[in-house]
Amino acid sequence: MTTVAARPATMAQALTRALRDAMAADPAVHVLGEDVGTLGGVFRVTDGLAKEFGEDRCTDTPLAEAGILGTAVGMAMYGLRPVVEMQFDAFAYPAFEQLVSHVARMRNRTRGTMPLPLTVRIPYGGGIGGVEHHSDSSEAYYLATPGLHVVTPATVADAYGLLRAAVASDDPVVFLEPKRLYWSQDAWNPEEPAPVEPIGRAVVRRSGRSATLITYGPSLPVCLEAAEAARAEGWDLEVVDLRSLVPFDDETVCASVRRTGRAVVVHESGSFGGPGGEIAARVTERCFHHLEAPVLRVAGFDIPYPPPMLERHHLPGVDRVLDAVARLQWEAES
Amino acid sequence: MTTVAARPATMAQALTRALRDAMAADPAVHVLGEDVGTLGGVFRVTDGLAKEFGEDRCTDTPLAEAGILGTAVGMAMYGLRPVVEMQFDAFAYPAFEQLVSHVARMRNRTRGTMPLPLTVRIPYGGGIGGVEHHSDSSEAYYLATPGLHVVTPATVADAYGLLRAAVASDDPVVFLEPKRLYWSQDAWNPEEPAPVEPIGRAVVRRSGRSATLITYGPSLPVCLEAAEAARAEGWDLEVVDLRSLVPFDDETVCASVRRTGRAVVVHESGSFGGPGGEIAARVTERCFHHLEAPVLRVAGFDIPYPPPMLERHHLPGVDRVLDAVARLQWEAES
Amino acid sequence: MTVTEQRGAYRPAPPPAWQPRTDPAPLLPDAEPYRVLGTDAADRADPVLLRTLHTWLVAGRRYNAQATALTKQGRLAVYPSSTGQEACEIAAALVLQDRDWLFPSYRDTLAVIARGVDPVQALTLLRGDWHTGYDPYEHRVAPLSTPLATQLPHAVGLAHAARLKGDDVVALAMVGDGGTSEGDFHEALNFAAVQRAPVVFLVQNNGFAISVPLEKQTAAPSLAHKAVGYGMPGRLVDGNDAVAVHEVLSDAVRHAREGGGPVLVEAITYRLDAHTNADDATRYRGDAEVATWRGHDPVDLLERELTRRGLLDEDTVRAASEDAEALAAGLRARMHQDPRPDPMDLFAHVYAEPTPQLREQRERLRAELEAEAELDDEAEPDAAAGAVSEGGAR
Amino acid sequence: MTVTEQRGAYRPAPPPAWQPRTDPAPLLPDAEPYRVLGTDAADRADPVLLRTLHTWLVAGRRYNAQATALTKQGRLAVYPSSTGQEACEIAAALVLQDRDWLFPSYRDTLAVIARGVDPVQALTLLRGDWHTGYDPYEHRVAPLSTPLATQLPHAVGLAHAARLKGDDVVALAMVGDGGTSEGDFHEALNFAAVQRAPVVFLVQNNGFAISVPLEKQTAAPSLAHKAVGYGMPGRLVDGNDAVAVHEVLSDAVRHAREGGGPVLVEAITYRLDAHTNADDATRYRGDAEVATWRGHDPVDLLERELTRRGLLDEDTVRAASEDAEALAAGLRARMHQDPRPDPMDLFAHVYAEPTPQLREQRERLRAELEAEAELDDEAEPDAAAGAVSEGGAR
Ligand SMILES: Cc1ncc(C[n+]2csc(CCOP(=O)(O)OP(=O)(O)O)c2C)c(N)n1
Ligand SMILES: Cc1ncc(C[n+]2csc(CCOP(=O)(O)OP(=O)(O)O)c2C)c(N)n1
Ligand SMILES: [Mg+2]
Ligand SMILES: [Mg+2]
Repeated sequence: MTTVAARPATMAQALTRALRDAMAADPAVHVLGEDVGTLGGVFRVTDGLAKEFGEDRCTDTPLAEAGILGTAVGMAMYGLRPVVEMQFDAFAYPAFEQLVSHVARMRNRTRGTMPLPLTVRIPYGGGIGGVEHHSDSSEAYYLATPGLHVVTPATVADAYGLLRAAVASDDPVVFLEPKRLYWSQDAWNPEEPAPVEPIGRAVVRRSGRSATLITYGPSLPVCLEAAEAARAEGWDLEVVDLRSLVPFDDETVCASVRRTGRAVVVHESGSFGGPGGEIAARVTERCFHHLEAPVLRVAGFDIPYPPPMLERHHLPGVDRVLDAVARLQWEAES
Repeated sequence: MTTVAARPATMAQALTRALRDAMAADPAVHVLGEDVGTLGGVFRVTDGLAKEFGEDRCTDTPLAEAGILGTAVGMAMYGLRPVVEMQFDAFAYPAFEQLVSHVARMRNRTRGTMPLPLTVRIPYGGGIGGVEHHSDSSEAYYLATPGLHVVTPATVADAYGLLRAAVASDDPVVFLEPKRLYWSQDAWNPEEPAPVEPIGRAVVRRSGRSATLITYGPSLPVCLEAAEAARAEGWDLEVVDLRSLVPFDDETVCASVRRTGRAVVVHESGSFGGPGGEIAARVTERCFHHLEAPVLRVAGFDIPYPPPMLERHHLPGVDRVLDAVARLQWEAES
Repeated sequence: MTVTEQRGAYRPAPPPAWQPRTDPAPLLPDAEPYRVLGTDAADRADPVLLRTLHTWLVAGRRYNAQATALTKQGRLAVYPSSTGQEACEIAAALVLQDRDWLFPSYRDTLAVIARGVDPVQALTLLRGDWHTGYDPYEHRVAPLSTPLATQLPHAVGLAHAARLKGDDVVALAMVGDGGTSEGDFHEALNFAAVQRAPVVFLVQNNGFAISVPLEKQTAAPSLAHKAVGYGMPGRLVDGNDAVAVHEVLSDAVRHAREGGGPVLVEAITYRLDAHTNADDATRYRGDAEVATWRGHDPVDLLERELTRRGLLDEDTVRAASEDAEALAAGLRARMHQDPRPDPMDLFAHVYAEPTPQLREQRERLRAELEAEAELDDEAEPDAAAGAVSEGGAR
Repeated sequence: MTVTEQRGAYRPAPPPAWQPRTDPAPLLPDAEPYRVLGTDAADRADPVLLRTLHTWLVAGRRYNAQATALTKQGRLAVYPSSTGQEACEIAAALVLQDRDWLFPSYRDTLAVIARGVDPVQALTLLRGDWHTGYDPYEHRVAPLSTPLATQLPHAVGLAHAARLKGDDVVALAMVGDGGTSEGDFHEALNFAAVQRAPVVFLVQNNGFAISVPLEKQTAAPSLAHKAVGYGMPGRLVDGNDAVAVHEVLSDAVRHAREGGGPVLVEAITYRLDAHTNADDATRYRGDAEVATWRGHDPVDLLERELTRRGLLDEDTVRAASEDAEALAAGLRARMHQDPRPDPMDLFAHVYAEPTPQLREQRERLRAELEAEAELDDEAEPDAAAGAVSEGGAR
């Protein structure tokens, strides 16, 4: 990890840089997980950290996710700031009890005397041809768990900024990394990384007047592409990138929807019981009289994640987004 | 378990009877879990089963929930119909990986050749003065998991009927038992138990014209009480008991909302990312132009479940339901 | 490693990876639980230690009785008694230094109290006014853990972190026989051994997990035999022999402190009361079994030894009993005061800063409480004062 | 149990609950992995077995090479090779009766094939046209398990169920050294021992879990030493010695079949290839180590023995090689055909009956596919025919 000048960087590189800078800035930051040391992680996000900071700071653990997270809880109790890597989304499930019953609750259980400043990094979502159990969108589980922050970057700069913010947070953060954006590139100067913004603010990635696409993580590029394509149909779409699912930025989202009067939530996670229901419901509660049409959802199907050769049929693409936009009762307009 | 004549019965008794009848009807039905044998379960739902059917049919297992559910998966693979008891909601979390990665997916993974007819009984929710980790409303996790059926009874008769249906189902069913209704009573004749209806139908528990309360499980009595109280305010509330969260009965729910034009979803689970968001969103999608007001939600706070002495402040009660009803923009009416 | 006899032209190399990584023999427990009381070794027991243990055991027994009584008076939501297990509870607390950490399971309030935590705070969870009643950092006691075995990896992580920081800290983690079946037990012991974390795992094998007897929990020769599978020593001790438990745990703590890595200790004991006040133990065990164990009561065992050694004069007995009564009386008196947990606290500690969503919900509750208070004020002035404090606004 | 000397008036009863539940000694593994090839015992090995193993090992080696080549040609999404582990893979399949069950881990397609499953079906998961490619009931092979160790409790439940039904069925479950660290490993072994379920647990200790070497995975003397902690026998075997693995597994299967309960077998082996085609093994291990293990290659070991015994004439070599080439050629040919999984199948097996919600979603996909097909038809007639079948409507 030597310094590089401004040039295209991948999200994976920005994440590595964020971990490196966090470890350099604070000796309490420790990285642990399966294959994070010598190998640098199966996605190479922890590449070079063991070499630079030693194996005590970036540690290959035994293969046991509850043990990893439980150990991290104990480390946080003693004042460290552990960053746990779960190798894939579905392999975070063995640690579910530790996450829900301890990580999310320790501060509350102890009246604030025992906060747990720890970050759980989880590569999530599909689109990379992974075999079963390697492509789950598991965010619904985390956002239904009070006590956790849940964030997910969609750009290279946010990957850096949000991960720094997560590690700096005094509360546990589930940090969801969209697998299929690991290799997405952006001009980014690692020497001038984006300022670390506090967690909890959405951002308007594209302004528009016709309708709002509300999205996050892996679906942001899809929405931006859809917004471009929609111009041909005469729709000027606004795109909001949530960045943080918990806390939720009602202000930014509702301001946009009040302006446009129409909204579609887009995510890869399944529809039923997924984040889209929550988002649609809360937007509707707050913006009911501004809405020309119900808030629609474009999401993965309510099925187990498909095998690689069929995943393109599952993932919400530009066409489905445009199709939903078309169903936003435009006739009311004319 | 000897036969009794028509008289008040508790929900716990109806559940016991359902298990007994299912075991008598089908030798493939096996009950397993912690303390389900000799003790009859901490809520006594399996009382007498080990005695009547032997310890091989109703088995005390070692204390390990993933092991229990994983073993049940293997038993189901070999043609048995296991019924697993998780002792409390939060103690189902250690089995989360088995549930999500195997139970919910085995049929799909194997193109239908290896279905898993198993039932996971989970006592859930609060209101009984339980200490931490004993009162979670964990339904949000299950309904976001394709491949599972999720049902929950609110009446004594349904406890019997739905549990029989769950055990008879060729798909895995998460059967959520509202703890605080275990001792609720109803006139019920165990000799003429309700016919076993297929899973997936909601039922209108009370007809009304002003607005619809959509609820399930532990919150049904609250809604019925609220509906009574609402008469004083001049509101005639309809109450829909979902009974099954997956599959969801859009037909019954939307028919009611289209009739009344207003709806409130009531549940004890947290609001953010809870079932209410899904329900509100799908009702809004389907009934937008019938709605006089946004669908509102009355739910538990988005906090870890409180200690016994504070739980009354957390649980949605009659007042909060009435308050939400009052916010349904009645001025539009006049 | 022996080498197979050379024969013929070809001889496979031994699998290169294979070397026994540790000598298993010293890791295996003795065939019988270690005992001191009633053996020759008892003569060597330090009289000061004997007396300290005795005072604590008597107090612990009284505490268990008092806490159970408080459930009948509706002053505790539930109480899982450690009557019969006092030797383990007390020894676990006494072998630790101030800087060490205790990781108790839900049954271990007595150990928590013996470590110095105020009994009322230790019982907060079971009284129901909050979850953890004490600041874990004050006496270095982790929250009582209700989800079984989940506290064990925490102990490992904490001990590991302390070692990384160069601090001389040992963690002692308590778990029941039932808890050893959980995956978290396995993962914690494995992590501890791999990292040579200074942790002592104390399994109180009290014969039951609620109603499930040990033989349905495990087929192992002993729970201590699990240790060799992680590469740590396993020790077996008579858990009703306070001196033996104290000695074995002290040795284990020393071993861990000196960098020898973790130790697994199985203490054979018995829960004389039901699982909790809500449990009916007659459903799963007979009086005869309980009677046998009453004949091996930890308090009796110790008193007989003190008597034999002439260390139990009337004054000592009276002093111990008075201490115990004072503890019970203080507890009774304080537990009969109504706690007034502040409902606004529900929102105070979910996050360092409440989310906008929680702020909204908090204000809704505040409004409700104010409306309630007004109604109460109308009914009986002053009664509801203080129900709404500013505590929740933090 | 020895009894402490009587001394003085008081003698505590031994803790009544305590009796060693099993004699631990016979459960402990030998100090060295069991080996046959190159030892005196090799002389007694059945020539028919030797030849069968040889044919399979040669085929297995060729299969691994072919499957790896298929990843380079984009015909497999990923392939975790078992090159170097063929002795374990083959023996695991061959020791079972038809009615028995195999529970493979994700790396064990070779064992699955040796059990009789069509290689193309065994590779479906890794090719990516569906998850499990075979009907588990046809050859009594559970789906390849990707979440590590989660298949172990399934094996226990199945074996237990078979025993309850009075069927003479043994389950053999495979897991890696890394997988032994998971809680599910622990829970499965414990359940099996408590229920005396006829299960053989085969741990292929190939030295690594992806990049993590064994010494970071466990501090145990051996993984086989874990067995005593559950009360089952632990056996250690040279996993590259096909005859030894076959013998140890056969014994274990017999033990389980005869009601003796489960057995844990640790086979010491080595993964000669990288973790998968996507892995770069040079990041975590040196050439020298790999070279040492190449000197202990399972195919070579067996061939040397066959040669020594004069069982490896030119015809045998040619026949084995031809069989292997035929397997590879068949696989290659069939894998070069494009599979055409039906998108409508996404909805066919989520439930026995699709929910109303899934029916809606299915119809939406059907409409999309029909629109797509129309577009394709316009572009190039006939090309997209069959893309939408009625399969999904089931
Ligand atoms: C993960 C989990 N599963 C189930 C329970 C419910 N439960 C509470 S105590 C108990 C028995 C515990 O037995 P043991 O570990 O032997 O401890 P003891 O009660 O004997 O002290 C059970 C099953 C729990 N608290 N946590
Ligand atoms: C529960 C779970 N955690 C993590 C992974 C990711 N993963 C796949 S293979 C592997 C290493 C497995 O090592 P081992 O058990 O020794 O088997 P081997 O690969 O050597 O055959 C890991 C960590 C997984 N598949 N499942
Ligand atoms: Mg116990
Ligand atoms: Mg391995």
